[in-house]
Amino acid sequence: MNTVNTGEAIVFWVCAVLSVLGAVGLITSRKAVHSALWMALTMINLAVLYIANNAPFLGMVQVIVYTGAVMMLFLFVIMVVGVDSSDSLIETIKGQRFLAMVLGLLLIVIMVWGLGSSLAGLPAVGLGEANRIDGGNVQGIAHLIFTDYLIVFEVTSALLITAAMGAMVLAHREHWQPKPTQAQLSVARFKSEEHPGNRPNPGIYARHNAVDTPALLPDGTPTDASIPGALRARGEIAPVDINDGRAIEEADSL
Amino acid sequence: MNSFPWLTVLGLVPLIGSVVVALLPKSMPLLAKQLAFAISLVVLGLVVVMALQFDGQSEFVFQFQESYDWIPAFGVTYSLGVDGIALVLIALSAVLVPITILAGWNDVEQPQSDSVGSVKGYFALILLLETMMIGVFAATDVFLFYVFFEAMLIPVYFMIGRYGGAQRSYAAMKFLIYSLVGGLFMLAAMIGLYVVTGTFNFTQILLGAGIDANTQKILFLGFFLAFAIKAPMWPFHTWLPDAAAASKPGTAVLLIGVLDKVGTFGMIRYCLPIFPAASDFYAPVIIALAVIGVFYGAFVALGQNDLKRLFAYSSMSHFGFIILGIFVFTTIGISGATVYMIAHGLSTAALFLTAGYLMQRRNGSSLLSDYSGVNKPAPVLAGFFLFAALSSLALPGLVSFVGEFMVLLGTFQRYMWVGGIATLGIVITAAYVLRVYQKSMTGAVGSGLEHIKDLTGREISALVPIAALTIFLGLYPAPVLNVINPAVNTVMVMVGATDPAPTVGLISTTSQGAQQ
Amino acid sequence: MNPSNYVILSALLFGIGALGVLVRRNAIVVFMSVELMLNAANLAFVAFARMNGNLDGQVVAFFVMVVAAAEVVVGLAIIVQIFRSRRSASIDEPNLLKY
Amino acid sequence: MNAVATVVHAVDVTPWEMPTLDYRLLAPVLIVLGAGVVSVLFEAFLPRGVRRPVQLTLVFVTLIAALVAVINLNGVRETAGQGALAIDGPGLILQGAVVVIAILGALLMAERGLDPNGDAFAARASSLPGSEDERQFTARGYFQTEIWAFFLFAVGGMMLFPIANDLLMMFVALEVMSLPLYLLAGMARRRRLLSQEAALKYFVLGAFASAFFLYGAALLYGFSGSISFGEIAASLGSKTGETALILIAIGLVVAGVLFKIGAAPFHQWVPDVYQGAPTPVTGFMAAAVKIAAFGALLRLLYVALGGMRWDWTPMLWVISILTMFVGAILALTQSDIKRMIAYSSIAQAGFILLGVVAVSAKGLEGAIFYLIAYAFTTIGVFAIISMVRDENGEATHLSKWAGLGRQSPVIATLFTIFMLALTGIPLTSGFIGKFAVFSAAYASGDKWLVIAAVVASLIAAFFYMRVVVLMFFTEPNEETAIVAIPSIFTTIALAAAATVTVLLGVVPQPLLDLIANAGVFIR
Amino acid sequence: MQEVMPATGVFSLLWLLIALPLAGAAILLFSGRKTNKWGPYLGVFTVFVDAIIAIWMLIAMMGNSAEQRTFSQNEFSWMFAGNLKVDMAFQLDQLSMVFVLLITVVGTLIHIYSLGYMSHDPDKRKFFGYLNLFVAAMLLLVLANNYLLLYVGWEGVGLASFLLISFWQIKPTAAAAGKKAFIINRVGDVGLSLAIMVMFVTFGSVGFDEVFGSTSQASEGTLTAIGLLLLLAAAGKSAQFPLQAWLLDAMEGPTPVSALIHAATMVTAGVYLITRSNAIFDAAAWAATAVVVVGVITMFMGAIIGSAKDDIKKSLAGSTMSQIGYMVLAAGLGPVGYVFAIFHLLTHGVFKAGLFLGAGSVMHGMNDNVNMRRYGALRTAMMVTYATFIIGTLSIMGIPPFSGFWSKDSIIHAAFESNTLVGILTIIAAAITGFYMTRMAAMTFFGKARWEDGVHPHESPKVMTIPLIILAIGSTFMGIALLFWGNIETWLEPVTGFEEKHIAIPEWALITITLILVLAGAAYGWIQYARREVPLVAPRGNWLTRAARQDLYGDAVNNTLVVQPSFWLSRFLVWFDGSWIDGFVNGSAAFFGGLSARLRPYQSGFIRSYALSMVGGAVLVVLALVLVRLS
Repeated sequence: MNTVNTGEAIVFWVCAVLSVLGAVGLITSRKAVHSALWMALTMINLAVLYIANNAPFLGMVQVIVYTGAVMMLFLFVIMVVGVDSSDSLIETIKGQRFLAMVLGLLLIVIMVWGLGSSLAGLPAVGLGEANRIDGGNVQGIAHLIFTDYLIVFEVTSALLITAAMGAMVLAHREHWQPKPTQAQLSVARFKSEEHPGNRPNPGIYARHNAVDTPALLPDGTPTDASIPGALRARGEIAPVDINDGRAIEEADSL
Repeated sequence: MNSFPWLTVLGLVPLIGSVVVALLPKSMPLLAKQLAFAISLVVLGLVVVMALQFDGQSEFVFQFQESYDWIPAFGVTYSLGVDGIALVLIALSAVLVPITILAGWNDVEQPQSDSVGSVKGYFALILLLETMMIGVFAATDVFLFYVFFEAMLIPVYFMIGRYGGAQRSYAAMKFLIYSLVGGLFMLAAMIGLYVVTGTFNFTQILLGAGIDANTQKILFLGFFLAFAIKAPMWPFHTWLPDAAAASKPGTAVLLIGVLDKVGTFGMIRYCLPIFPAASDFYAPVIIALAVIGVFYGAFVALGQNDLKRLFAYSSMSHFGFIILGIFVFTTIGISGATVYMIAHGLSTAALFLTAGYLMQRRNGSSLLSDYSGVNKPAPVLAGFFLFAALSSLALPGLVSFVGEFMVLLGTFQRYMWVGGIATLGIVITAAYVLRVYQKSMTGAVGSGLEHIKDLTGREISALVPIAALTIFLGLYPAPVLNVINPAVNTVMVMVGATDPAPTVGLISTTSQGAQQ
Repeated sequence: MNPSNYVILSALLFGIGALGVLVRRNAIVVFMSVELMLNAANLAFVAFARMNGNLDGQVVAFFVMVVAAAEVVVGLAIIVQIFRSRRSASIDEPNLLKY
Repeated sequence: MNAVATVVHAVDVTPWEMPTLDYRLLAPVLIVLGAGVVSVLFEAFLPRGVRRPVQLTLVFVTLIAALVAVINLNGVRETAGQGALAIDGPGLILQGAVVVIAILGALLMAERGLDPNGDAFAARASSLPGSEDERQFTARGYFQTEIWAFFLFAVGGMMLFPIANDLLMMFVALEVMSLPLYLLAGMARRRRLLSQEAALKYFVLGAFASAFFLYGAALLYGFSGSISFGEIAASLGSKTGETALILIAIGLVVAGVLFKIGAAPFHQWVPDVYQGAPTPVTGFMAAAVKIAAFGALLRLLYVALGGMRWDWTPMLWVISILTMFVGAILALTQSDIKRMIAYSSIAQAGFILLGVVAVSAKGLEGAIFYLIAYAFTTIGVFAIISMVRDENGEATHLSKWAGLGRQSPVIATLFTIFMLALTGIPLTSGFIGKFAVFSAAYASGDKWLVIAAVVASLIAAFFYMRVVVLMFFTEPNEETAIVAIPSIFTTIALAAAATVTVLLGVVPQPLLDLIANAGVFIR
Repeated sequence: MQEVMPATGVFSLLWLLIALPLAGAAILLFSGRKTNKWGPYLGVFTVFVDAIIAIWMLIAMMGNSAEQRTFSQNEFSWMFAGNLKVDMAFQLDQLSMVFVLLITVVGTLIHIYSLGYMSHDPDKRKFFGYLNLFVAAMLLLVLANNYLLLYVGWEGVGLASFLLISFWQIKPTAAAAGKKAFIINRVGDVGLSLAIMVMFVTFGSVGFDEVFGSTSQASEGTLTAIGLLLLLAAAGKSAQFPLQAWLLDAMEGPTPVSALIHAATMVTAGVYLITRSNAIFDAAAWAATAVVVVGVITMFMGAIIGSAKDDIKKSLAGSTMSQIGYMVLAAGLGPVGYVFAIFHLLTHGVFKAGLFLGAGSVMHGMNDNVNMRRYGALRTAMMVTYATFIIGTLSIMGIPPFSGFWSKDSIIHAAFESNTLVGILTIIAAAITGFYMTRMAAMTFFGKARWEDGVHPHESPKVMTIPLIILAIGSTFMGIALLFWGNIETWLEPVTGFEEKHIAIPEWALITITLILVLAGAAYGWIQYARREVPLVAPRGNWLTRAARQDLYGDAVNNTLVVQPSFWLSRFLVWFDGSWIDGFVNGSAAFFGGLSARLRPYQSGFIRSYALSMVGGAVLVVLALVLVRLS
């Protein structure tokens, strides 16, 4: 198993191209969610490559843990943050992109050149023997984990505990008072001074349907109630010409 | 030898005193002063008792030796001991501290003083500084010396920065950074010395195999730079005028009178014996710089309008003489340089203290143009001022003359032309010193000065010991020469230099005999 | 072909990942780029395990996945926290600490 | 080792040899990590009101127990955990130092007498800054007691980092150390936006650096066929060829660790994170992470890569000089004291690197001494920074320190002592530390590096002394902050830091002896 | 060779000679106002006791044989290091003896005179303190047994001179004059210092005995160097060309000071120095010639200045310069002249003191006005002053039998003996002396009264006139006494050597020619200033007169060549120090500060740019490793 047969070569080239494609897609997509999907592509291809490299266990773990769990977590967070938000690809930091390209490519060139030039000399022993000893790849890995790497294994638990608790501390919103029930909320709503019903949607009867354009009440007067509070606070309310409404009516009547 | 740890006790007394003074409540400034003064007198007494036991004829170079391991990992010992040169410099410190305290009795509370520190703080710092000064002169371990050399900066830094004049922060910072420049390069050189010799103990370094000439040349520079900045030698001097101008007179006295001597002391104690080959190699350059310093300082002093700056530049000129005397490698030169150190300490003290008295009487102004005709309302002040000026210009009969003449003679002995040129410096010295006296003390009484008070008893009593010592040692310098000459001879042997013999050898046999 | 090509591929992925960190502004994408770099390292470990004929590389890769998972959790928690207080996932936005 | 052994005698599936675990050797780390788990359980099951005292008790008991366990190992020189950990003299000293610093750090973190609202941490880290939630939590006196679990895990990671004897252990220890710190950095009670920003920066850049470390580790593994330091060293000695591979590997691995010590050009996170993180965390982090990371760097370079010293010393010269100067020069113009100290810590890292590049027993000793001296001083510095406050919390702007010497002479004097130590003035620990590393570097022939360090110290002196100028040479004004009276916690920490700073300057020999007796790293 | 005797008997009081006035000075200067009342008398007393001891010593000395008149007293080792060994040791020999007498006796008289002259001065006590200090220093100067100790006295008298010139320091001119005197003297001191250094380097000692004992072994070049340096020193102290400029300004001091210091004693120290160093000058012909040249030049300069000044004291000062020129040139003549230099020094000391005190007496009566154009016809108003002044005038003119005649004639004679040209010049100068002294006497005592309003000339009190009378007696008879009765040549010969030469011109002819020329000068002066009306405002005069009024541009030369360049240099260096040296220092601080400010923006706060620099760092690290391996 120290050489690469043709079948593996074909697999390698296909998966290598796809994984690089995925990687490039990851860093060039405007939308984070697309990046995540490209990432998933790369990971699945890496899983295939692991299996091709006599690491079936890792290949599976890659698919299950990484592609399955971790990427889901990513996607989940992307959803939280806003699935639609897309990244402007225009660089704002002066010189960042140019230098990033120069240094990034330099790093790639050095590594690819350096590794390419020196790897040829390394022996390729193959894992046939190693996988056989304990009766299989999974057993072999298990053997190592529970003997040589036992300490690491144990210590990793600290890491996981930290992670779990960290996520909780940062993301879990505790409440300082019991959450109000539906009924309480409903009562509160009607007790408040505010209009209990839906607020007018933006753009209703208005000239534009942009959120900053006040809705027009049936009588044709604009109402700020349709404008999101943040915009109101910032005073970003589009000016409305009262006549606009009439103009629309006129237009409609045509 | 005497087993009593004289030097440790000598250092501890002011240290403890400093702590005690610092811990006094702020509301008792008078007690702080009295206590500080008493402690400094105790130290002076101890020094006198110790000096009387010093054996000028002893075959031991260092006396009152103490040595304990301190940091064996670095070969560092706590070793103290004094030779004649160190002894007189310790004595100088011990004399000047009580004088400074007495003279600066009310300096901190001056209404025109914009210092931010407390009264007790100032006197505690002075005592702390005294510990450091004694330590730096008494250390016979290079590392220990360095420790005191650097630690000394801190009290002075605070004395300038907390109690100084308008420019005090700038001056304190400049002083500190300048000193650190030298100190850190010295640290590097000291490390090199340690790597080469494997020890820090001064005697062991000398006893060990010599350092090869090329290494010497590098290490020497580190040490010398530190000492040249401290001394200060041209062109490393610009911290001094600022520091002096921003300091209280007492601070300036201790700074220039004693502290800067550490530089020249270090040259004699460390540069010459440890790096003889390098000293020889660099001597021409150093001598050139020293001579430049003599004239440069004098001429700049001639053009100064600020009294304290003027005295600072004059000190720089004097330090030029001292360094000159050291690096001509003649017994007379080095002895002279040592005497000059004492003399300069006294004359600087006299100058700064009288100038300080003067300035107090006019809202702290240090501008020469603000003064004229002081002799009329305050003849005693003017008289002491004149005395200080004469001491500064090395009037024969005063101790500064002994030092200056010996330095010049020692120089002339080795380098006739250098000696000749340097001698011209005495004219310029006279010119700037008398210019100050003439402008400030004579002529019509300046406005605002008509009703100034003459010196009080306290002020006079601070000056009288200086004047008495100046005259006494000028006429009878034997007490000093007796103790320093053996040390100087040792240095000469270590440098491997011999005095040039007279060209006409008639008298030389008897003189040789006298030298032994 | 030689197994070392896997390593070359990993180097390429590593570099692309690094580049991604440098050019992308969405914190999540940046973080994914870091994950890509870790994956590249894993690939290298796996390939080297094969070349060296021992399973240590694979074990390391396994542990890296565990660590990466923990890191992802913490990282995303921090990103979410930042997002909540700033309503933005841009990595350039938190820029109060500078100079 | 084991892998090879199995290859030899097992053709058929054989039962595993059970790993032997010497619990005595593992005790210090296990105690701390175990306590971390217990701490989590406390969080889960104890009522809110008693959590803080219980956690504090747990933390201090644990740390003292860990310290005892470390001392108990005095003189041990062997590997543990199937070679994953190296329990040797330097490792134990560094562990001990981490524990002691952790005690001081815990004291600072436990302080709640300074801020009228509580400790330095957000009442609820998840509440939005400026929200009603936050106000309510604060008003109700909530404490985020989870910090103690994080803290213990971080300490455990720090204790593992310098004794990790293979690349995987080192990587995992790095993460165990870092993840809790990322979290702690983002949990400040005041200026929460800054704190969260610090956490994000620390985290993203830390992960980025970990990736570099990991990739370099992969290459090292590829080269030597093992991740154990001993075998890497052996293969570096025996194998030739593959130069580019090994050089890139060294470069990436070292870059990863240099990030943690804050060496230029991997330093830029330092000022931002130090400034943004809660001050007790900054103090703990600045002191302990430096010890741990330098320990790891030293072990990595001396044990695994010692055979390549002629390759990597020139690189470290460059890094060291760059670090010293970048730190010192940039600190000159800082106006925020935390930020200034952060830059100073960069410069200090440069000085410690001098001991590293010496590649000698003296260098090792010097670096360790410096680390310990520096750690105590730094803890002291941050203790004082946390005490100087105005109505908005800590008054970190330097202008608010003007005239502090008049208002609180004792605190100002202590701070001055720390500044003098950082400057390297004799009779403080900093001087002995500088002397130790400089002389080691000089003895190894790096004269010019020493000269460069001297120049950098000089520049550094300028900004350290500027604080003294501000405190003592200027009159207080209405801007001047006040020094809050701390509880016993901070007082103990501050007193210990000051005492050690002076003591190590005056009688450094015991510690020097201890370090010298510890010998060198086990191979 | 002289035998050095231990100082026993009265000579054991040698130290007391110096200590007594020194103690007086110390008491007077340090005791404060308490001694105001009796202080001046103490000052007089110490000098008076000194004078008595000196006379006693003279008598004792005369009892010894000529070879046994050198007494030495070693007090203690003063300066010693290496092969330097200088003792605090005194030596009294014949040369010193005459000086001690001159100093103490004339000193006593002037002290007594000062009691009257300074009676109304508030700082009288200080004045006597300074005078005592001066006497002590001057005695130290002449009693030292080595050059270094002599140097102490040398500067000591300079100090006293400085203090006394600027005694009325409230006047800026007085203060400036004092400073000027000190600084110019310092230039001379450089000469003395260097001379001592050369001696030490050459002979290994600075003692008189050792140096003079080994001159024969030193090269002539060395000796010439020493001689020229000593000459520089002498020129400074004795106001010889080119360091003459201070003496005229020194007249700002009170008149007794001018009499004692700037006429009788201190200014003649240069002559003492040269005479004392005869062994060196004898072996260094070039140096001796230079001495003569300097003497001649100054002799004429002084005479010319003296002829043009209207200020009575300045005119007398010019005359002093001129007369010291005589002495210096005589000393430069070698063994033929040393004795006469000292002889003239002694007579001059007496008559010039008398003249100055007389001038002081006149000023005392004229409300301190010194302008002779405002005098006239004072002979009736102040008879004693008039008479003594005229005696002094005749003496200085060299009219027989007054003492000046004998000493001056001896010098003229000696000059002819060694060089005819010098001889002729001395006679011409004698003629000019005749002119200016007559002019002075005529303007002061003869002609019409040109007094200012409110001036009522009157004779001075007894305390002032008695010293005048004593000095006048001295001026009259001292020459004869010293020459014929005291036998000054043989007296001094053991110290200075003496040789008599014979010249072509017979002595009587020389005397006659000299007298005729002197009288011609006197006659011209009489006609000009006694017969004709003296204008109240000086006429413009010819170029020489104008130059002489400007002290022959001595100050101008000094200012142009030395003072102004120094001033410019000083200003340049102040600028240089601030802008360049300090500029460099502050500049480097600013450099790092600026660098810091410029680097700060790179800490941009953006995570991505930090990451960028980390990538850069990684690349740097890897490249550094590769480069090291490649190199």
